[in-house]
Amino acid sequence: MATMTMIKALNAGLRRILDEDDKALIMGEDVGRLGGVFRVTDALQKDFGVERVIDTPLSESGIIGTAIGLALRGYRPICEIQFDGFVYPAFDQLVSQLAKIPNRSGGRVRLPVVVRIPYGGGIGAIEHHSESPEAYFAHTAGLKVVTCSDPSDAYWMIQQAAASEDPVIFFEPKRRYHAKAEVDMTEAPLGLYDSRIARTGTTATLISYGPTVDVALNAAEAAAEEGLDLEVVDLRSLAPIDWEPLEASLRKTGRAIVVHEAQGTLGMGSELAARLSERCFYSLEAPVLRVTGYDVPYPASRLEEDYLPNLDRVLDAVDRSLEY
Amino acid sequence: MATMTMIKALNAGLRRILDEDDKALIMGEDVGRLGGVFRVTDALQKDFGVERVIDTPLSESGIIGTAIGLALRGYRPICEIQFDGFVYPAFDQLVSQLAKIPNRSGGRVRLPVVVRIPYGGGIGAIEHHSESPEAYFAHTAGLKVVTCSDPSDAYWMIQQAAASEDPVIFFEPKRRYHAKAEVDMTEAPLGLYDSRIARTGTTATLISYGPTVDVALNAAEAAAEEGLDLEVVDLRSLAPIDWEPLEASLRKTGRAIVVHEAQGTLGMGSELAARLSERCFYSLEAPVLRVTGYDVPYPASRLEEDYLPNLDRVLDAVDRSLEY
Amino acid sequence: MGSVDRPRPAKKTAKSRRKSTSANEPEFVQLLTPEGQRRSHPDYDVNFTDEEYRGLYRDLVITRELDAQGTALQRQGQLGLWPSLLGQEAAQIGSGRAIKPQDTVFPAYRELGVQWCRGLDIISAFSLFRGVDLGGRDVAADRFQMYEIVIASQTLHAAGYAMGVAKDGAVGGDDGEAVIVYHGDGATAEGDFNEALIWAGVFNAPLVFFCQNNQYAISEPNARQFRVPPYKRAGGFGMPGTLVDGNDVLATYAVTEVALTRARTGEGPSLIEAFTYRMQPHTTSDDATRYRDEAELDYWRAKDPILRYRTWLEAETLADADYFAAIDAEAAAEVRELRQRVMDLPDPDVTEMFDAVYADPPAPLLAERAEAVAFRDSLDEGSES
Amino acid sequence: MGSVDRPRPAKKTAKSRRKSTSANEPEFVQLLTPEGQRRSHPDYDVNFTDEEYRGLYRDLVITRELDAQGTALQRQGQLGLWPSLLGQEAAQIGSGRAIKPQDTVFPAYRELGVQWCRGLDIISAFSLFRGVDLGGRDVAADRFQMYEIVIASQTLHAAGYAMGVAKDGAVGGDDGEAVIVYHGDGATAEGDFNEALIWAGVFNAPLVFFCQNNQYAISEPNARQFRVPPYKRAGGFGMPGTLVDGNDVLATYAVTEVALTRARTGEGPSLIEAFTYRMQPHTTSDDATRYRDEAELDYWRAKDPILRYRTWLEAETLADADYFAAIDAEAAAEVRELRQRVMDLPDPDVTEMFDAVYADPPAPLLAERAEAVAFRDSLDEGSES
Ligand SMILES: Cc1ncc(C[n+]2csc(CCOP(=O)(O)OP(=O)(O)O)c2C)c(N)n1
Ligand SMILES: Cc1ncc(C[n+]2csc(CCOP(=O)(O)OP(=O)(O)O)c2C)c(N)n1
Ligand SMILES: [Mg+2]
Ligand SMILES: [Mg+2]
Repeated sequence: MATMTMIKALNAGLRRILDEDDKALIMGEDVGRLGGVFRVTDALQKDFGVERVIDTPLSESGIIGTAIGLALRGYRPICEIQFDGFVYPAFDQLVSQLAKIPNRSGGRVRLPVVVRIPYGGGIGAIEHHSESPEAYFAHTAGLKVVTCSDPSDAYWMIQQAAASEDPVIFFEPKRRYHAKAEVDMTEAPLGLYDSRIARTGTTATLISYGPTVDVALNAAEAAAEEGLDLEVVDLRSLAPIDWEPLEASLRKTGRAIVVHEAQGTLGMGSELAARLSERCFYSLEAPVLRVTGYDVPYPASRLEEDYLPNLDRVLDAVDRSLEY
Repeated sequence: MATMTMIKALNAGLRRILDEDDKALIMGEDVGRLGGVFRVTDALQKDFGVERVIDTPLSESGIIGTAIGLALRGYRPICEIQFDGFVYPAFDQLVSQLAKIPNRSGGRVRLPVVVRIPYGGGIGAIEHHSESPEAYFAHTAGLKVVTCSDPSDAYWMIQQAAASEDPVIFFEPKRRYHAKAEVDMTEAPLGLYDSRIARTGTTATLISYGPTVDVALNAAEAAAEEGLDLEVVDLRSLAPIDWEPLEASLRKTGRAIVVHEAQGTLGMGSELAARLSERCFYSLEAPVLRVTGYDVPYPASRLEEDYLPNLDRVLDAVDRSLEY
Repeated sequence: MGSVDRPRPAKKTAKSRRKSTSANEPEFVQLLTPEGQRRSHPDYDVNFTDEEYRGLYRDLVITRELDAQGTALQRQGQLGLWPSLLGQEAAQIGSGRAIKPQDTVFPAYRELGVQWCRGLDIISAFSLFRGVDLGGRDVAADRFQMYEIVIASQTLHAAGYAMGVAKDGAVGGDDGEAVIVYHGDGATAEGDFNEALIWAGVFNAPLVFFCQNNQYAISEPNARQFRVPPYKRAGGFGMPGTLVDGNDVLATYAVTEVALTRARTGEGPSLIEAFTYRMQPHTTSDDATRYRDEAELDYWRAKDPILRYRTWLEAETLADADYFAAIDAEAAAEVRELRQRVMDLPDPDVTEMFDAVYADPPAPLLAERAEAVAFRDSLDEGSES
Repeated sequence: MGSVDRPRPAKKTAKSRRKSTSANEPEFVQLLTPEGQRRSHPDYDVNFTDEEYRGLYRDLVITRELDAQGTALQRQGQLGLWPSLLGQEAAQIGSGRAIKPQDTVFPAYRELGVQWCRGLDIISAFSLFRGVDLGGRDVAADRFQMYEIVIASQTLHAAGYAMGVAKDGAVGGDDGEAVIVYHGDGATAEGDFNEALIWAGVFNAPLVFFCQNNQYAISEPNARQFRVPPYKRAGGFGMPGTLVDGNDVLATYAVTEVALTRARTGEGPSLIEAFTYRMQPHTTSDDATRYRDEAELDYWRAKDPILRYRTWLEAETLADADYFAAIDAEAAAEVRELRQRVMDLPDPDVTEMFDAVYADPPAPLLAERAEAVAFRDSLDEGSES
């Protein structure tokens, strides 16, 4: 067991990937000498050289497009997109190429490419640095989409993503980058696509992922003081979604509240609510509620506290759910 | 009243826009001499000149990016993206710029840009020519997203979209391009963001838009023979969604089935199901069901009939709904 | 709007506004005139055996016939679409024959001739445009990637692949590997193409950009895509750019050979612009009469790549009437076989849309697959009963 | 990896691999050496009144001080971030002063000096980086667009805007309108930038691309963004490209003036590469010690744009100690006022995140707004009780 931040955990995970697989590459803007703007790739270029840890041109479509070419050549690139808001220039290469080439090939080609994206708000950043674009990718057939909420998952999931033969979009909640926790470095606790019951409870189920798992856990703790026993599920995988444990939780509690930062309309919460409402129709005592970012562009940083789901908004939704 | 195809209706609508507003421009690949690959802009360059109907470089990011610049200069560009699958290179300009600049400006800048996108499958096309990317845009705050299902809506909605001060993504169901119907050219029957009850009924509500409204209507007709009285709602506007009539319909029928071509996961159906399940919780006799494309890349054309929602799949869902 | 100089000696277009670029336009590299005369060039030459000279003719003719069959099959409803290469045979065969077995090709969607030169089964082009699959093949073994529909996106894949070749240490000698990517004139306006130039330049990738400038992107002429021709862009990205007569199979061979050698020996990327003409509409769906006239077609008919090559072969007595007849017969046989194979292509099973998406398909997708199969089966039952 | 030639006479980097490009690198345009000596240039000169010469000094100094205050305010927690222009003052003031009132500017995010030259209130830069708004201003009246964070995307907006200027018939004489877009060296690797070159070329847009090559894109040096410098790329897109000493306020003025005149008279687009150096880290969040050393900073300190200009003013006795003192005092006053205004900037109300998204806000959004307001109010009540 070691205690570390998510950044250190990711760095350790990447180091292990580079160590164990000669074909693994890291590429992105400023990932080399600078170690990435968040230092996730700190010292990796020094230790593995410029051929394995590649400072790329300022060209996101190029990063994904050449990563595809490198994968066609047998490499296993792990790309960094510097911030969530800068993934869009690469969108075509992501959705028309990375997601579709394996299928286009009839399964003869596999593209084991990982795309790391620091995402989400809460760090007081300027425009384009606090986006939550996960739904765009979860809607895209051919991609897998995962996100970690703590250092242990960060350490293990990045390695599992790198081992995947399918392309994986790997979302890192940047406002959790510096939070420390214990990491058991001997064995992965879960599979890459498994959800995790972060807290068991019986009154209602909070479903979240990435940056807001912590918000949900805090809300559950606050609710406990009021005698409410909330279950918290950390999705971890957004595509595919690990439906069975979710359905089981809902059948137990009869109530669910989804919490995420992204815009509500067509955010992950809509798929969760739609499917769970279908699958657990007779078990639901209240509709699946959503506590999400509003349907506006991410606001100026001095407004982000009003934008982001917080403990009060979650508890308010729990109350509303219980009123049914 | 005039009877015409959707292509002619769009052409007539665009012609009227160019006639009535000097600042309106048409721009896109092959929209000039060729009249667009679908002839929607047929003869417009001849009649309005190369300064108003602009054949652009093969550069989608450029089309949207320069349209933004032209709008900043006071023009009102109507851009054509040649096929659904070619909108992705423009994604950054669409979601980070077109959608966000007005808000960034504090409301001081408006970008009255229309982006026309022929979309959907069913025409036996090759890869990238049958996509249904509407959910990407409906998830993007700052955009409005609409789609027509018949010539009358095509004629009027394109004009309403061009009159909007907000950017509008205008989806045209290409497999309905050649279907003829009557168009009342004197007055718009509905507002741009209004849904339309395409058929009234009491047993269950079919919700659809664009290319599959016709599928839903056919299914309703077939069901009628079995004594089922289905209501069909044509959404018309995907962002914003016209919730009230939908909720009213569900309160009446207690059952809803959403039909669309796009992938199911995080498709429009998920938002519809999520929100309607929440708003009509006590009225629903069955969960909101979805009949959609599968969660795979759009397949080779010889498989598209298996991929697309069809009458049988819709009726099957109606049966399932009624079994609750 | 500016017009772009076309390297036509006869019918030069109005003076362009390119004041900034050098006043003396280099002529394109040409080793065989439209009249079938050999010309020499200070930097480029070819040295084939008689057999090889004849072989080029065979490639040109068979490619043309196979392509014509694509058009015919589409008209007969056997294909959904066909993008003809008619007129571009020399560009494809010349470059295609310069490619060595160890090299890797990234095509666009019109590269039937290049595929033929690689000695590959060309049926994949037809299964793609018939709509029975998406064009998948064993690209690793073929060293010829899948056809790419999204304009210019393959140029970045090629740049990445070529970076990988360099990383593998597979460049540096005559047996080094090179990569060649095919794209159109229209493609040069896309961001991806320009980013590919950047990456290839910065990483000194062993990559040849082969631009078939057939003068149109669907209906749009060159002047809508650039102000100066693509080969000139190369210099600004740090690589040589060469303009070649794309209807001259010898010249396209010669320049491609030099560029590939440069790549394989570690000297880095380069760009070739093969100036040619698309004699057919963009695809079978296109109506080219809307944007170009018979006079222009006539002008280009006179520059036909096969005619001039045959004239020269005859003049040099490298081939005789018997040889030509034999090639025609061989082409006819190829075409017959192709026709049959295309019509015999089985329709795909519904499961095929699910089975290749992921190496590790998730449970919800397997459930959808089961649903689709059950649904198909229920319809089959329905139709049987 | 290839290194890109830096136009440094003293310390030229290792021979690059740019065999394909002309062997004689043009020197950059320089009218004032780092030592403060005037030089003449065959094509470029300036002709200012004494007052105007002094004015440039005032601009340089005040811009530097306002910028330094940005850094200071960030350190004091008053701003979230600050991207300093230290070292780039001459590039911005020289070009900024060449812009006429009728022209329109598209900045990136570091163009405080250009904004200053336009006579605009620079508070919007500070409200943006304080996070109280997203940088909105009355851009139509200002003819200075909003700061743009997404690298290179503004180059396409500028191209479109300039197309509109041409469409309006607002070019063609000395009173014509021109457009200038600012971007960095890193931006030249983005697809959007290259597409903007295409569009500006094809549509002969009255546009000047002004590249401040400060030699870094965050940590990455020029060699990671291109194989040959940006000004050389211009030719391949059909426009002139000029390399200028970006630390020389007179030279940047002169070349920008020529390029803008070209644009406003209808001769079309051009590109200027101002070779300069970013003396501070990329932003206050950056740690530049990770990727560059003191020796490099020292080398560039000796090329300081203000120092050389002051030396020359003194030598020409265009300004004396009193003048310099007066400017320092004025700068100090500007800074004091700025500090106060920044700290007085009110925090936005929750409604501001909803009210500007649409001209015609849809009902569901108004409902969300009401919810957010009610929620805020309930918290206020809670905290009051
Ligand atoms: C990104 C993208 N945009 C638009 C299209 C539609 N389209 C298909 S081919 C074509 C023209 C291509 O021209 P060029 O690159 O010159 O190649 P050619 O067809 O002439 O060989 C266009 C616009 C596409 N396939 N991809
Ligand atoms: C599309 C995009 N990708 C990445 C970033 C992150 N980023 C911000 S500034 C910067 C470097 C820009 O370098 P350059 O263009 O040279 O401008 P400079 O900051 O040096 O003035 C990067 C990578 C961004 N803002 N936009
Ligand atoms: Mg072409
Ligand atoms: Mg820079």
